[in-house]
Amino acid sequence: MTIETKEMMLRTEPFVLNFGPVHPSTHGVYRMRATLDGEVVLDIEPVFGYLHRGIEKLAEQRTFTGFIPLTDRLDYVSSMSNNLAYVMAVEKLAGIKVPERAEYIRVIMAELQRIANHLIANGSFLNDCGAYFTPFLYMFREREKIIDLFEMVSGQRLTYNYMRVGGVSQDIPDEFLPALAKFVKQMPGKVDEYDRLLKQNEILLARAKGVGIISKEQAVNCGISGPILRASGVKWDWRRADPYSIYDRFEFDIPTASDGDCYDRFRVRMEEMRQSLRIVEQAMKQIPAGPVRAEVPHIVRPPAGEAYVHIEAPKGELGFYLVSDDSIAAYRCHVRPTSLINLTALREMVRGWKIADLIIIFGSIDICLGEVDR
Amino acid sequence: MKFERYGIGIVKGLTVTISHLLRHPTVSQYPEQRLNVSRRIRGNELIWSREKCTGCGTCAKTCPQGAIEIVTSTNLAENKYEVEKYQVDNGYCIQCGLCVEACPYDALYMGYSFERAKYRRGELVQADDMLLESAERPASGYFHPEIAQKLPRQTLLIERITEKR
Amino acid sequence: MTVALSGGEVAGQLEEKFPGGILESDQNCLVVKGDSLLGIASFLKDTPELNFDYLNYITAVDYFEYFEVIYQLTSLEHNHSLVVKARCYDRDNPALPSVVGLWQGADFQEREIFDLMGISFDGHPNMKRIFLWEGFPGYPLRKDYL
Amino acid sequence: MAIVDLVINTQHPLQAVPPDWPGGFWWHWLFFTVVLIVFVLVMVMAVIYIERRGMGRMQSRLGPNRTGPFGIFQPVADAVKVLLKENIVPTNADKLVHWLAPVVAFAPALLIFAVVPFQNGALLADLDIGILYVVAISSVSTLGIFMAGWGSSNKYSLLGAMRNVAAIVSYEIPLVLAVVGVVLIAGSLSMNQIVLAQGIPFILLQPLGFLIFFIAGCAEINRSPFDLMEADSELVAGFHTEYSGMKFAMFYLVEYAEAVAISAIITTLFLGGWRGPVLPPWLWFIVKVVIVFFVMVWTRTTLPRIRIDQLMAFAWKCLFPLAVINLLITALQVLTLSQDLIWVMIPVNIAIMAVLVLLWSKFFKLGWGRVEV
Repeated sequence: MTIETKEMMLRTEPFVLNFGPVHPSTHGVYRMRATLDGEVVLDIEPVFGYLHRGIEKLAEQRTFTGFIPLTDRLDYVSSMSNNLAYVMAVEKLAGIKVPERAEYIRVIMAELQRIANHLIANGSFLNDCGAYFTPFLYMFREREKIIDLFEMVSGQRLTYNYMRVGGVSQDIPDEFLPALAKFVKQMPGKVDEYDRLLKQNEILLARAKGVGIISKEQAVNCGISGPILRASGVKWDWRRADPYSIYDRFEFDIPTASDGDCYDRFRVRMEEMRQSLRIVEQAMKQIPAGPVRAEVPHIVRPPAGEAYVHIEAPKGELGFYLVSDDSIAAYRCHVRPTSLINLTALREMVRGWKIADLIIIFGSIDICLGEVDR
Repeated sequence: MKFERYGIGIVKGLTVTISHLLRHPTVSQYPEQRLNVSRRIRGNELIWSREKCTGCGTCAKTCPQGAIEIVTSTNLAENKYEVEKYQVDNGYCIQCGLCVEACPYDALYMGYSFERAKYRRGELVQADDMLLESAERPASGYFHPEIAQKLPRQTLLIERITEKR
Repeated sequence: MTVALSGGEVAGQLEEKFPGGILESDQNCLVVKGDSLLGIASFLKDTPELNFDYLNYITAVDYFEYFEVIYQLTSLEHNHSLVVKARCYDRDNPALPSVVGLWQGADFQEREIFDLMGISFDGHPNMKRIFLWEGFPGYPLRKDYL
Repeated sequence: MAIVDLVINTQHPLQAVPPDWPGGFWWHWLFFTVVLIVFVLVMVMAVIYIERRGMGRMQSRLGPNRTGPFGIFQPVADAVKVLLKENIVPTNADKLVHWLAPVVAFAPALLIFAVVPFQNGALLADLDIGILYVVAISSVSTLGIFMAGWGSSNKYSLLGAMRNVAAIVSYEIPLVLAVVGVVLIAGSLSMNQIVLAQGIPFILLQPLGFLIFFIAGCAEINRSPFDLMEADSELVAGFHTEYSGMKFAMFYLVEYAEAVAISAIITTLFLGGWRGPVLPPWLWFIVKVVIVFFVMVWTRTTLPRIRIDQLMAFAWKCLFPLAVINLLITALQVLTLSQDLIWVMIPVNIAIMAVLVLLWSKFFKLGWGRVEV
């Protein structure tokens, strides 16, 4: 045996590490097979399907109204937005006009849901960074206040099932608006507190800045939407670009960042919470009295046709594509899965980074497995 | 000179955490401290009123899970349906509340209680008299504003906590 | 406000470049032939005045006689959108060209359609089942799957 | 108290072996061995309680409060629970190594306390090379951790263990260099002598040394923000992923025993050990240990974790040069300044620390990030 004297290289080989489906920071039952060279990620292969329930098939066997509770189970941390997107699709299909008051209630709910979702997204992102549950619990405290409000109007804390075709299920109770006003007054201080807690933290900057960059072009090409797209520098928000519901009546900014790294995504979400609060505040002042539900039969029968409606859900563009064949159930219902499409670029984003970066990049994308697998 | 990169962020974070040491904790100790749930809560178990029910079967049709089973017979003498069996499989129920919403005669209520876990699956299937309202099965105000009026006000975290000591 | 481009209008621009490529066009959509899908798609993406750089979603519907695959495109620059449809009449081995090369976002969605509807996309780098396991019998979203 | 006085009075205060050897020696040995084991176990339970309650309150929750008044028996309940758990050994594990690892890791954590003075002369062995002994012993537990990582035949465990070895090998150097500064001022390696020399606590004379020692100490014992070896969001539980039951309890004990040990050493070297007014010395010692530990809990609650390459870069590019500079400056000061002028060192050294930290944070960039693959 001869020894190479010129280069005494240790022979190493990459190995495969299996992340998930049960791993503390895969946010559900996501699984990826990572090929590693030491700590460096060479390649990952995502494996989906651990939460596949065939929601699209189930929609074909349920009435249009009966499918609303199931939309709660798609992206279960932002159920209100799912409800909204779905009922809007049915309304477009059936050509139903929604009463004014209901539109305002919907906007308030959708924006509160955005705050709640971003609280979870940022909390778990910081948790992935290793801040031992502190930001997570602080953010859950504020989310709890939002959940309280949702519970008040809808009677549930996670699967709200609040929106209905042609409006919302019930009017908001009398004690809702005072409680909301209190929340809107208190929340900006809390957001500032989160900023103080970790936004400038040198360790977080070192960990998240410049990590997991996705360029503008690539983000658009991958169909990425929501805060991730805006963090890459594309000023694109469906609330502005294609104002649905009554979003054209409110004043708000679209926060963007330029680098497209994990830290920017974190910052954009933080800023979006402030903007959402602004919208809620305006909607609260303008909300008119009146009916909250159009005259729509409980079992809707839209005419034959197809409709695609998308909204700016907290995670990005959430759309429902419905085909009706003039019956009480959808002929085909397709959900545009925001989380699934946002994962497209994960492989390019993590290649060459360390395991620890893989975790935080994944955390910064903010997916919900209920929506990825459906 | 800005002190952004010199550890000032760490110090700021430390002040936030230490200030929480002096605040009231947010949590409540569940079995001892009970908070009032929403007046509209869609709690466990469906509540059914035998008197109001006409046996139309709308609830069974609207149920997305098919958890409600209703068997009726025709009473020709009084020209109405007799409900022979009304059975709910709570194991399938997703507490969506669509049946309560759809019932044209207000004969259905969501439950107000939430600690109704069972040890066996068989016990989840409830029928007829088991579904009536009783002391441990109060009705919730979901789609029944008249009941909601009487229920205690929901405890809100935002009102309950005074964060400054 | 996103302007939904009329299929007929766009068809006019496409007709001379892809003769016979367009099967139907109406107010809402543009139905193209499977063979010319890739050419039309790249034309739609690369023409500056159309510039469809964003693929909203792809989905497929089973209409018994044929499968319809729906592409919704948006241009972030001009803020307009277009629905393009392609049809597969072959029920046993439906196939269409893959658009992954143009819009990477199609990657998982095409795999999903392959998994649940059974339409395979030629040219996709990794045409495998995505949600269900290998060897799952049938394609659940087809109407004849029970 | 009386018995402690008795023990101390039967021997020369600064000698490891008392003059009336062997009877006095064995009496001394037995007494302190029992005291140390009890001290370590009680302190571990106390710090676990402090950490969980303190962290709970900082996170706006209560922490354990069910077992006993204010939940003080929670660590006991945890210990009982964990002892009743099934002992699971993976099929492919190296059985012997897997079994031996917790013991190897635990022994040094206990051994460190042999040279820590609880009050003047009250220590198991007043070695002349006390601090050297600590440095030598404390790195042995790495071996146990690596054995655990290797023996589990789990990739997560192995990654965690590798990170641990890399981190400890690097952080040992600034740690020792920071200690040398203290030794230079005190003029002795004996822990008891170091405490006796602290008319002014060395944290004031050696602020930079303290900072380096604290950071490097945190890294040595895997406390946040350097807890990469356990990194629950990355590596599930790092080296003890595959451990359960009693063996897991041992690792848990090691983690906190080491934390107490580092707190005790910091107390001894920088905070004046058992010295303090009014309270009895041993109580002062415990109070200071708890305070140092609380600071660790505080940082753990607040800070995110750093990455492995940043960890190494931080050790070699930031702490190591700072430690060397600190050592040079201290040596210069010891050479030139007379004993009466020692208070001059306080403002001078604090100023030097501020300047150096600012300078380093300006030029120093953590990590580079992406590797081309």
